[in-house]
Amino acid sequence: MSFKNILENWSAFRKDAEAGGHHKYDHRWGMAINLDVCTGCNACSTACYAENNLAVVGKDRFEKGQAMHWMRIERYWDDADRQFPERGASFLPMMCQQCGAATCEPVCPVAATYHTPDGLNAQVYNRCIGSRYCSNNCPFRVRYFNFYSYYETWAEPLNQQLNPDISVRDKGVMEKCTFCVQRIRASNDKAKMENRAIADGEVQTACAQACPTGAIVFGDTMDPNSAVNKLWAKHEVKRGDYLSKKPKVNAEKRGYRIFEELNVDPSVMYLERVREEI
Amino acid sequence: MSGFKVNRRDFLRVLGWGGASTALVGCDMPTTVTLEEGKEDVVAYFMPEEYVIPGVGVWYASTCTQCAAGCGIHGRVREGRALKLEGNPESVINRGKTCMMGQAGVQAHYNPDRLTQPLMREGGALKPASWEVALKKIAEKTASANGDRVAWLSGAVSGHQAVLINDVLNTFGSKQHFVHETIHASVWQAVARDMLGDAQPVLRMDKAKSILSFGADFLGTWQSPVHFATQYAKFRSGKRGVLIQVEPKMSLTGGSADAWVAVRPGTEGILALGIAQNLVKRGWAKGEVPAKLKEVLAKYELGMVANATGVAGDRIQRITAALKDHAPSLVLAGAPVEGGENGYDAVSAVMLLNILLGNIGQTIEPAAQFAEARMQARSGGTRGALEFSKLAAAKKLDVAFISHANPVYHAPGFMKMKDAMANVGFKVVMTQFPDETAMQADVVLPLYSAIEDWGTHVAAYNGGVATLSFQQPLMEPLYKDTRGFGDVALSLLKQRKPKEYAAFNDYYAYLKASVSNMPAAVAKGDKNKDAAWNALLQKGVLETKATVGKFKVNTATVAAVADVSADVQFPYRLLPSARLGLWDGRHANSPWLQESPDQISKVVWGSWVEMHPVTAAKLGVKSGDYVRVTSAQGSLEAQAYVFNGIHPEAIAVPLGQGHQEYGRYAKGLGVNPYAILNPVIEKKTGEVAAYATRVSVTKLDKSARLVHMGSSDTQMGRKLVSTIPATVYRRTEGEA
Amino acid sequence: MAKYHTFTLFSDFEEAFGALADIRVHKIPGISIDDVTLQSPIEHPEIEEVLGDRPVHVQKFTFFGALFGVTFGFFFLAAAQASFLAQPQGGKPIIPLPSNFVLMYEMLIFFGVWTTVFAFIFLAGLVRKRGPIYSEQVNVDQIAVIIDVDEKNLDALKKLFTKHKALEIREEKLP
Amino acid sequence: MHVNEKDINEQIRWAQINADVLRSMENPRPAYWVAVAVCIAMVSCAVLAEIYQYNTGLGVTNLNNPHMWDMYIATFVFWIGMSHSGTLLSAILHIIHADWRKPIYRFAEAMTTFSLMTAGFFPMIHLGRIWNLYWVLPYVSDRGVWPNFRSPLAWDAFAISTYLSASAVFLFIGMIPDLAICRDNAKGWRKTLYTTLSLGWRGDDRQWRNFRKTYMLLACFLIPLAVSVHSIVSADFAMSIMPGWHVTTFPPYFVAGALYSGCAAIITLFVILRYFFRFEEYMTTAIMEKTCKLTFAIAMVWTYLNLIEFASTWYGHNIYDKEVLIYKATGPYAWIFWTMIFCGSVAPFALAIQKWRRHMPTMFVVSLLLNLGMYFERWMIVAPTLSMAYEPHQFYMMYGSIVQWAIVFGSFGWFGLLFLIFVKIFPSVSMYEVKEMVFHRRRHLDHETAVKFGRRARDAGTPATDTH
Repeated sequence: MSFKNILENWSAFRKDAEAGGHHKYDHRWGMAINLDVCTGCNACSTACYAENNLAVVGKDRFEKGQAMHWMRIERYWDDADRQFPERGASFLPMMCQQCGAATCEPVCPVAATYHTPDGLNAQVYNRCIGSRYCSNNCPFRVRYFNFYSYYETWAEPLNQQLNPDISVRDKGVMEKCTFCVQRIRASNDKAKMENRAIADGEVQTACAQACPTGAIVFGDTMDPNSAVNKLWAKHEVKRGDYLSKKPKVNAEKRGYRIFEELNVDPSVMYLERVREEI
Repeated sequence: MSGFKVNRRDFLRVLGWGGASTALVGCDMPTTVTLEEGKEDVVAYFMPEEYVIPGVGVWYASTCTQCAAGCGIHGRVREGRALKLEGNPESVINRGKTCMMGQAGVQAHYNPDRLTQPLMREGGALKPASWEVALKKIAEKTASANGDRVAWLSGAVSGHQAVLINDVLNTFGSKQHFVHETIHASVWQAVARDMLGDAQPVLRMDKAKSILSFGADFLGTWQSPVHFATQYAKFRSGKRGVLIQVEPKMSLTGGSADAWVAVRPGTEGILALGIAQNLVKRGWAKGEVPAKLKEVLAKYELGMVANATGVAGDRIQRITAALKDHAPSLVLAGAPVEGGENGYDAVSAVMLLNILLGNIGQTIEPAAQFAEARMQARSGGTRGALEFSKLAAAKKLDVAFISHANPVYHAPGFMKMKDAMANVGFKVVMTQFPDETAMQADVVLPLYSAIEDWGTHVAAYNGGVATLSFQQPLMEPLYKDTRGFGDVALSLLKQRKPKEYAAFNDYYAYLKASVSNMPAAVAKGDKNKDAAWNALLQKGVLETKATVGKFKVNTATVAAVADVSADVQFPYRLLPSARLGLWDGRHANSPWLQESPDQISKVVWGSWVEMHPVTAAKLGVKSGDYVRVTSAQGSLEAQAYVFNGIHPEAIAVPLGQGHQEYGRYAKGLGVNPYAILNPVIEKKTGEVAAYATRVSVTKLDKSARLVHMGSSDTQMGRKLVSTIPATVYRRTEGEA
Repeated sequence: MAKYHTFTLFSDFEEAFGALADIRVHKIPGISIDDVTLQSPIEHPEIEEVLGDRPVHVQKFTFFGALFGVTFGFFFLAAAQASFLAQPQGGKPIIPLPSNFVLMYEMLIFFGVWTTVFAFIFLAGLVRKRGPIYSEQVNVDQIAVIIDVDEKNLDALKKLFTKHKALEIREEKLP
Repeated sequence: MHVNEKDINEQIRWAQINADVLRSMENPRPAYWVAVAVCIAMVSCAVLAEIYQYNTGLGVTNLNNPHMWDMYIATFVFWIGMSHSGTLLSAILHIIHADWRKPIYRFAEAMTTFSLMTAGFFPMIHLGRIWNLYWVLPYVSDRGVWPNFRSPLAWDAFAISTYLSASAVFLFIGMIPDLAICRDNAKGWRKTLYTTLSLGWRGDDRQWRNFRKTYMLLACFLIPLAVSVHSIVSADFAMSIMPGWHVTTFPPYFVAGALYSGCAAIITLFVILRYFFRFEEYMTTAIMEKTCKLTFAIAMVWTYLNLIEFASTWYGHNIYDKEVLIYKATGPYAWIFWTMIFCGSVAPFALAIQKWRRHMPTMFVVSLLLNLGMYFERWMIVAPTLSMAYEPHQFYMMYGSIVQWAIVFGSFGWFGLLFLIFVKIFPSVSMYEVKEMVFHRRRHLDHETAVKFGRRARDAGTPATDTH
């Protein structure tokens, strides 16, 4: 350590929210989820279980509220007061929004969750001591805690299905959606080996890959040609500070980010659900 | 890892295609583990084969068998273990997509409750036995059997498996192959055959601008959900199509509807005729309307229809108008309509709408049938089980082979399948799990999982492109004492006709020979059969020559639809609703699918009884209370789920639970509505009218928290799922 | 000439102060008030009237301790945050001053307290060898005056103390 | 009626003071051993529960996804709050020369230290991986990994360790002269103990001078420290973005609540010690009255801050905050909320009634009520926000399991145990300060001596406000 280092980089170290914090992003992975074609079929959720070694908690623990679905489909009734829900149900795929100014990060006493150069909220399982403050401070409530040693519940030979690319979490550790970081890293390395940039669509999260209606689009929002970036641009959703941002040119564009007013800068854009008047 | 063995030679054989298939999938490079006699041979990693890269996965193409839709899949294999299934982009059916059941395919494979060795009944109990003994026993028992005293009951099968079943039966001179599927579209197919001259018309949702679906849960459980989902995505894009769902209980598809219309259960057909009448009256009907038809429609004017169906007259008019404005349209009928006692007539009425709206040839196209008739899909409904049970009960069966099916669980209670099977002389059950049917067998032959087995599949609904899709092992079998279905069938054949089948020492050889000799297969590509064969396995699907039919439209069969009778003792109609996930109950042993909530009610790990708040108020029931649902056939008890997505006259109990056997995850969980179905048979098709049972509901003084996902049913003023009217959508991006 | 270590007990505080007042005004030549040590069961701010202002230096240590605490705090935190593994967090600086101030404040107090304590133990002359004569009464209700005097002044001193109703006077020849 | 009486009898003999206090440290009666046994039993409950939780995982506490914190944190805040009383009595009242504090501040300080030692357990117990606890401390790691100094939880670690050491030192320094007295009267192991601890104190004028200055300096440090500590504890909540937690008034609110529960606890222990050690001479009803008045004042401050919070939420028109507030008052936790309001804002009026506050048993009961209210307050801060925040899908209402109850229960046993040991090893009443008190009051009373020695008003020990 050297104070010289600190003094030299002082300005960099002091770069704050308006300047996007201390970051030189090389990617910013993001999503666009089209709620108009999301049918709430749960394919994404199950794909997530298969990809990320999620624990099945069983009926009693589910009842206690200790279930571990990183990707969950929330179902709301907008016509609960009418005689019939005549506009169907409202389905919302909800996973970690990988916020640009995540509220979970600063509160972790041991910095087990931090911001990666490709714009993800990394959760370092090995560093986590389970204070669970991050979950308390997450407006989306998408962080899941290992209340038990769930790996003990994988009956032989179910455990042979576990994905060796990522760890199986032990009790006392917080976990959450990682945007399938193991896939991102794999493609990263591959691209490096062939020294080229990652092509758009080369990395697919498990949920995006499974989604039968293609409602979930995943990609690098910094890559101007990526499908996801085009969608963000088309629907006039910009990253960054809510307050300093200009309003949409066309307010009717469908893109929005949930709890935008909290200014956490989520990496997931949702497209409004459309309904015909019959 | 201790569970499974790798026979090195076999594995290298697999790797041959693996190496090639990666070129296609373009994801990873091949790898392997070397396991000798189940002991991990660590040395192998010090001196790996030149193609081995530890820690890198290989993708193999195969076919999903979680339901009968026949989606193409890619399976990721690493260190010799199948880890993850994804859709195969080459497959016309699912275009690289999968549903939740497909994702859970690996759990059917790694399920801890699989059968690991043959069982034989000795002194009333099933005892472990070796394959030799088991097959010898079968040989003895079947030696004398012949003719129609031999039957084979299976689920929907196709491809070479169907051929083999057929051949086995032929050796007995039997024609009795019964196909039993709880979730089916048989009535729809029958009607399509009679009115269009094509049992399996292609439905072009991507072309349609509006879809009127009478309870057809095409996003969930109807025919080919993933295929329809991919089509639905196109349907919703660009000039966004309009989806109107008419059904007594909200299905997954209903959840996505622009307009969800609750109709009095059993009267969908009347509503269809009402709309038809409205079309004709307003002169919107395309083409010439026969006089006879006019007569039929005459009495279905708005007022009468509104009374019968509970759908307001102006609503019916708006729906009619919507269909006209958003042409071309597409009108579908699903389980609730097909399952009525008047199912055939009701579906005919629905099909009539397609004709009147001029959808035939527009959004409904003739099927392109797979050229090889023997390999076409044998899809059936509940009729198969019904006939089988009748024969069995009448002691008309000496030998019964049962595969790909679990009739003792799936058959409606009134068939008394268990007792019926007791009257069958000798029962051979080929299955993967210790299910209810296996428990009744004399010999149980444990099969490979879909991930270990060979096979070919021809989808019943192929989306207009005739393909043969290949199922190949993603990994070596977990249990050495299990065998592939094809191999078993072959050995049965060898027992009967040793000479003809001597050439094939296993199903793989049989398949390769048979496929390589198929004209279409070798038509393209080089003449080297091995290369062509390997190319096929890389691709996973084979486009074949198709016989495209022509429509012969006929409205003569359209008749008046009988109204449903009211009943004082049993005031409600029972809807045994199917659900994507547990399906008909075959996936109840998958922890993932049990824990993955029902899409509409969000309930997990159990059964529930859906009812409308009005009904609930009448009964003094709130969500979580236990209720008893009683029909003439019996009763069941479960917790109530009260929500307004169901018609007040209907009571819905989902399929999938209520297993007596079937392993630790399924056993003793929930109830099976099929147990209390009334013996109502749809006259014209002979299918069980599953939605025609009337029940009464009584509240039990027992209540508990209904275990479900999520708390608030409303968004509580937050902007979580925001909805905009389609007019706005059209302004901004509709033209895109 | 021999020196004596005297230890005189009073029960009446006023008399004791009286005696000291006399010493202060040099009633006995050769004995200065600065030689006097007073032992008492309680704290007597007012005796500075007679003993004179004797300085206390604890607060200086406190000051520098606190100063060290806050500066050390700043550099320690900054160094930890920036010179080792940086902990980038979305939209946040690596060295966030506002939250560091909190900890600097805590460190200020922490070091301030401890330097004070050690300074006290050192300056109050605790944990070191004490004079031989001691009476437990000074911890109950009596007050003791301790002076080292030359032999020649001993008697005068005793007289003075007895005049001021000293309870007992102990003396000891110093080597 | 208005009773005008002395805080303490100035004519009391000093030897008597020594005798009384030293007696309280000797030959414990059977009741004492029973108390010790009970405390040990309570602690062992907690130990068993913790072992079970450690082996099984935190799931046994009924915590769940929205509800990650519960009674552990509430109890932590509660004990931290309890610790503020000692600081208040000894430090604040010391620098404002309120000398009536002298007979009772010692056990109050002990309470501070011990409740901190109790509070410290809870952040550890509630951790998912308690065996990695030390990662919160800024030790030099070979991997160059440091705790996250942004996190209020890391601040807690700093603040609590500072506060614990500082208050322990404050307690010790203040006790040195008394330890010397003990040394002079002790035999056997106690002799060695006191000889070591008293650091060779003899009461030289030099020692006294430095002592006075040091004590004053420590007091001056302790007050801002105490305030900062509870502000930091409040930051655990206020620093988050959760409705019902992200409240600007939390720091003063917490500090007020802390002083409040602390004073209530002092009243409780006051009554107990006075009864069991027959300290009627020192812990007089007059002092009790002053303590009660102080407590009442703080209670009103707390109530006021409560209303401020409600009002600012109500008129702030933040839908989320409002929901939580309404949920607190009407939701499933309403009974706890209203009990809190009653115990916290209504019950203290008992302190305003002179007849009652002179009646020890009543005060005992009331003080327990107040602390109950304060415990509920802490819990009401933690739980409802978690069960209801932004994401309606994840609203969930729960109560802690028996495991949580056992550990919380045991913490009271632990505190009791420490306190029981303390009163038998250390003087729970400050002898030398009581002497000072009576000495200065006596001299204050007879005028001519004052004139004779030209005392000035600035002299320490003369109560500036002491006119009655």
